[in-house]
Amino acid sequence: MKKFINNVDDILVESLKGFATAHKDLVSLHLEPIFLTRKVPSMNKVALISGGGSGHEPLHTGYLGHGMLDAVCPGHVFTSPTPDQMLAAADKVNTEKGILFIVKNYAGDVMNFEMAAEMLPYEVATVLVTDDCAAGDVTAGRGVAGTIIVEKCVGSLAETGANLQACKALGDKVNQRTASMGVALSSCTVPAAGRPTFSLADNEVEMGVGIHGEAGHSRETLRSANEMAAEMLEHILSTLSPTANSEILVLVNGFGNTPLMELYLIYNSVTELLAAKGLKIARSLVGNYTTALDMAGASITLCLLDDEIKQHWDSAVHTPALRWD
Amino acid sequence: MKKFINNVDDILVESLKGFATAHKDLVSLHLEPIFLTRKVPSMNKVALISGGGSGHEPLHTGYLGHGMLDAVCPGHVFTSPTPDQMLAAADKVNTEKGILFIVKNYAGDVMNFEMAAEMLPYEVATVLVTDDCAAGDVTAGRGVAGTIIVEKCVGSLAETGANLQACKALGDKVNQRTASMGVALSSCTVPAAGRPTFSLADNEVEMGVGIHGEAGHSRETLRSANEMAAEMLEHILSTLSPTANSEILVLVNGFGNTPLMELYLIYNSVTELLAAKGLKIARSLVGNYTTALDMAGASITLCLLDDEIKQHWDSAVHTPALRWD
Amino acid sequence: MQAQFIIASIEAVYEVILNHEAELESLDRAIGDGDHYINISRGLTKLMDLRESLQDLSVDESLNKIAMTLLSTIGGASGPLFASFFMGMAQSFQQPSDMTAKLYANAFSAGVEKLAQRGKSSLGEKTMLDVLIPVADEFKLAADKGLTSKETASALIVTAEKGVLATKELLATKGRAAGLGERAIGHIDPGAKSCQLIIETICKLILR
Amino acid sequence: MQAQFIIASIEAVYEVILNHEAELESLDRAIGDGDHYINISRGLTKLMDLRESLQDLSVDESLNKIAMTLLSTIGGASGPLFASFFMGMAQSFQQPSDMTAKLYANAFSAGVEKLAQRGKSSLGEKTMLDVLIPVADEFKLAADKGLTSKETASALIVTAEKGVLATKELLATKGRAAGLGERAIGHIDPGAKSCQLIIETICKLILR
Ligand SMILES: Nc1ncnc2c1ncn2[C@@H]1O[C@H](COP(=O)(O)OP(=O)(O)O)[C@@H](O)[C@H]1O
Ligand SMILES: Nc1ncnc2c1ncn2[C@@H]1O[C@H](COP(=O)(O)OP(=O)(O)O)[C@@H](O)[C@H]1O
Ligand SMILES: [Mg+2]
Ligand SMILES: [Mg+2]
Ligand SMILES: [Mg+2]
Ligand SMILES: [Mg+2]
Repeated sequence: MKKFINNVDDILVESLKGFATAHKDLVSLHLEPIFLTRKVPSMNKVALISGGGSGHEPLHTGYLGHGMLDAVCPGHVFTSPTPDQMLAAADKVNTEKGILFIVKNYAGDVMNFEMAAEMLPYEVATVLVTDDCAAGDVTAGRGVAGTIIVEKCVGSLAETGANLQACKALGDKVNQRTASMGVALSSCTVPAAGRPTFSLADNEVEMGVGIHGEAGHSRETLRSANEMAAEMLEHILSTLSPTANSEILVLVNGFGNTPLMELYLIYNSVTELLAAKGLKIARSLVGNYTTALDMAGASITLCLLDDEIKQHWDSAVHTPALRWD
Repeated sequence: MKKFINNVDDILVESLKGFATAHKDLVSLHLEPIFLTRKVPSMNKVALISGGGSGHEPLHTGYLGHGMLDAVCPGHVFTSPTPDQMLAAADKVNTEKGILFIVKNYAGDVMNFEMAAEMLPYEVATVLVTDDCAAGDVTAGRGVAGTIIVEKCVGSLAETGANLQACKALGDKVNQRTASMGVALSSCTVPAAGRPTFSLADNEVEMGVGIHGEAGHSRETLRSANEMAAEMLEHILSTLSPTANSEILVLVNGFGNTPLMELYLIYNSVTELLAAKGLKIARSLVGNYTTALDMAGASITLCLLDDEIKQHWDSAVHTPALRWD
Repeated sequence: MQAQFIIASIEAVYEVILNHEAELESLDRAIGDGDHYINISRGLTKLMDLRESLQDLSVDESLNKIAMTLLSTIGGASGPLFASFFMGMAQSFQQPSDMTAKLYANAFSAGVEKLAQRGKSSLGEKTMLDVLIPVADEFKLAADKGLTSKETASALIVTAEKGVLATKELLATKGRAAGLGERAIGHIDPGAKSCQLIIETICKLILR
Repeated sequence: MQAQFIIASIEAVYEVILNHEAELESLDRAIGDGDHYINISRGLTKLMDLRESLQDLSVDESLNKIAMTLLSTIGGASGPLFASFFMGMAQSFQQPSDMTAKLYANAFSAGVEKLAQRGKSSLGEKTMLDVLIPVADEFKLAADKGLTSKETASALIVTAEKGVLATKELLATKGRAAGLGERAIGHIDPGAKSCQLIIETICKLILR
């Protein structure tokens, strides 16, 4: 294993310190337990807290700031954070408007956030992100790259002072209208494990891979970008069933070791494939937004927009990894 | 070789089409010959044209737009573009203020831009970026990640209506005050070649590597992030000779296959090492800004700021890959 | 259950888990994400640091402290599950009664129930419960039958082993392996394996 | 130099370069960036498409067209260098004079000079010039001595071969290999190799 590390046990804290220093205008890092908050706490809005295993950067720390998250609890690499982190984060960012957890659907994340919610003296609701449609069922899916669409839209709504129920409702709606599928061309290597999580033959891909290198839909032969994109879109579209005049947000997300050149090439495939089906891409995002350490591969996410979602996607955001106005 | 491609010969055009569609609010793609321009041409300013081999994305296409470049000529992967591209781009973006080429110091780029400059009927000046100090000499160095600091600052000045000489002078000054050094943990694979450019043993790194996987300063044993950062900083600082009260811009740049987690960890090392030397980091940028396809590794760039450079670094920029206001 | 036994158990389990690093890791790499060994060893390392402070606690205080420690150090799925187990046990011990075999068996069952509740899972889903539920049942049966603690320990070792082997042929419907469908078949569940190892280790302490 | 000879040369060179893909690529992978074969084969493929349009051109027009085509298709360092070579040759042929051996030798030298100017480079820098300069010199010498075209061709093949081998022991001071220092020693320069192949191929056409 070749990585930039000093000591496997210190990776998380050293990396977070670097992150917090690089973005000291936007975020604050708290230790023991570990969590991060916006530099300037927000008043009188639902506090959005997310988190999960590390190794998916910029998810979630990169989305702290105006228009997105209020606090983030990073776990060890690919391991969900623990309730004490969520309790401490909640204490720091709670306002009288309550707390919304945004949780990716993994047993570990779900249970840890659940225990924190049970232990907290505040009003807490949870949006569970389940966009990975590799298993064919949008409510049981794992939470993958679609998470940032949920975080962006709910973040925007929360900024308007909307109440907890409204924020949860929007999060659930965005999640319901979002589906993703990924494919890995290589494994990632978890630093503490020191070797690749799985192995693929020279001509194999893992179709439907999860963002921790979990096996997905099937082992397949490497095919052209167009063919692989078509297969992923088929799963996604059959999950979402868009109508002819649906407006779509497309996110082509890299897992880490796939060059931007290839991500844009995939996006080009997607534009052609969707155009051939008469579907309209209204918004897009291409890049490394939800990674899996150094895995080669990419995912495609579609979100069926409506006016509300579009408005919240477009609204101003100012975070380390996503910024527009 | 595992990549998202349809046909090796079509990678560049398909990828550029995807890029141009994803950023259609900001850029326009022109074919035969290939070049890209800002969506909305600027009037009455020095036109900044850059370009180089592809495979370094987001360099240069990602820096097209207000506050940075006016046109970009992308070559084949790792191969400099050709004069006909530069001539066509210049025809499109030329105003009465003349044209500034920003060229990374590689024989191929230098000669192709030189021939274009000789052939053009407009006033043309060139800033040669030579920030790679792996060979120990800042004027003879290759152009690497420091290029974006040059493009950002000159882009900002050009936006004010400054003349060609002033833009060239600022570019030369920024280049003189900028030094970089990189280290590779793995090779990249050029799609047309189909296999890794070089190979490293499990415990080896290429210190001083170029952004095409060219060999650099020396083959070394993999050491801790702190030690490797210290070695790189030593070369950089001995090239730049900052004084005690120098304000510094630090860019930690990933080559492609190094996770953001590790880049922030390196940045953390840099902050500690510079603090120990009493040097002040006034600005920073951490991420994949000048890549080498799927190479694992990173570079550190320092730029000695002065008031002028700081002002131009801070000014508003609105491009696909760099955006602030 | 005295403090000394709890501490001895922590030490013995710590050692056994460390000795099974490669096996646990490769089980979780096959049908999970490869971190199960790291997760539980992180928890156990923390428990080792805690040993002294457990000396003077009552059993339920000790179990609660263990629960909260595991909860805040393990993370992942197994953290809240193991924590819930110890919380369940601790609750059961709070209702004061004699320290009989039945009490222990009931406490174990209470722990398993709490864990199953947290995991929203039950027997046959290719999880740790495929070890824990049969062991809990066997434990109660042994107490009902009035077996000695050594007889009980021997029986539980066998049951745990059967349980872990049974996971091999199951489809997974909970946890990370749930996404794998048929491809999970033929692999032992890592959490079941670590539970079996823990149970075996503690039973062996009793057999000594 | 008639159009037929130019076209035959393009065809022969195209074939030889294609046959040396692995060698040229690995030379450039060793001390460059591995694309030298791709670069020149891209240029040659375009010249192959162009053959018909060269039929009716004068020699200098043909060479200029070749130069501009290579310039806009090769890219990299070798694109402008090869283009400059052909521009230099074309210029030399523009001054009308008899088609003598001297004229060819002078034109070749003019090409090499233009290339050297463009590259700001000279003999001994581990580049294509380590083949081209000795060949140019030998060519002029042969013309001065009044050798036949076959004698000249034979001599140039030998000189080109010596030139390419000489690059092996040189330090590089131009191009990508310049960054390598001592580590470039022991490797043949890819550009020198492709020039040697091209010269050999065209000389063999003359020897046929
Ligand atoms: N819902 C659940 N109910 C019971 N056990 C579960 C459940 N989900 C996961 N597990 C257990 O947790 C184990 C995985 O633990 P671990 O690897 O530490 O966490 P993670 O899956 O988050 O990486 C599985 O092998 C399984 O035994
Ligand atoms: N300044 C120069 N003068 C002469 N020849 C040069 C110069 N720079 C590079 N070369 C030649 O170009 C060859 C490399 O060509 P190529 O691989 O096509 O371009 P690049 O180096 O841009 O990838 C080198 O082997 C060398 O012979
Ligand atoms: Mg895990
Ligand atoms: Mg090249
Ligand atoms: Mg696991
Ligand atoms: Mg080359």
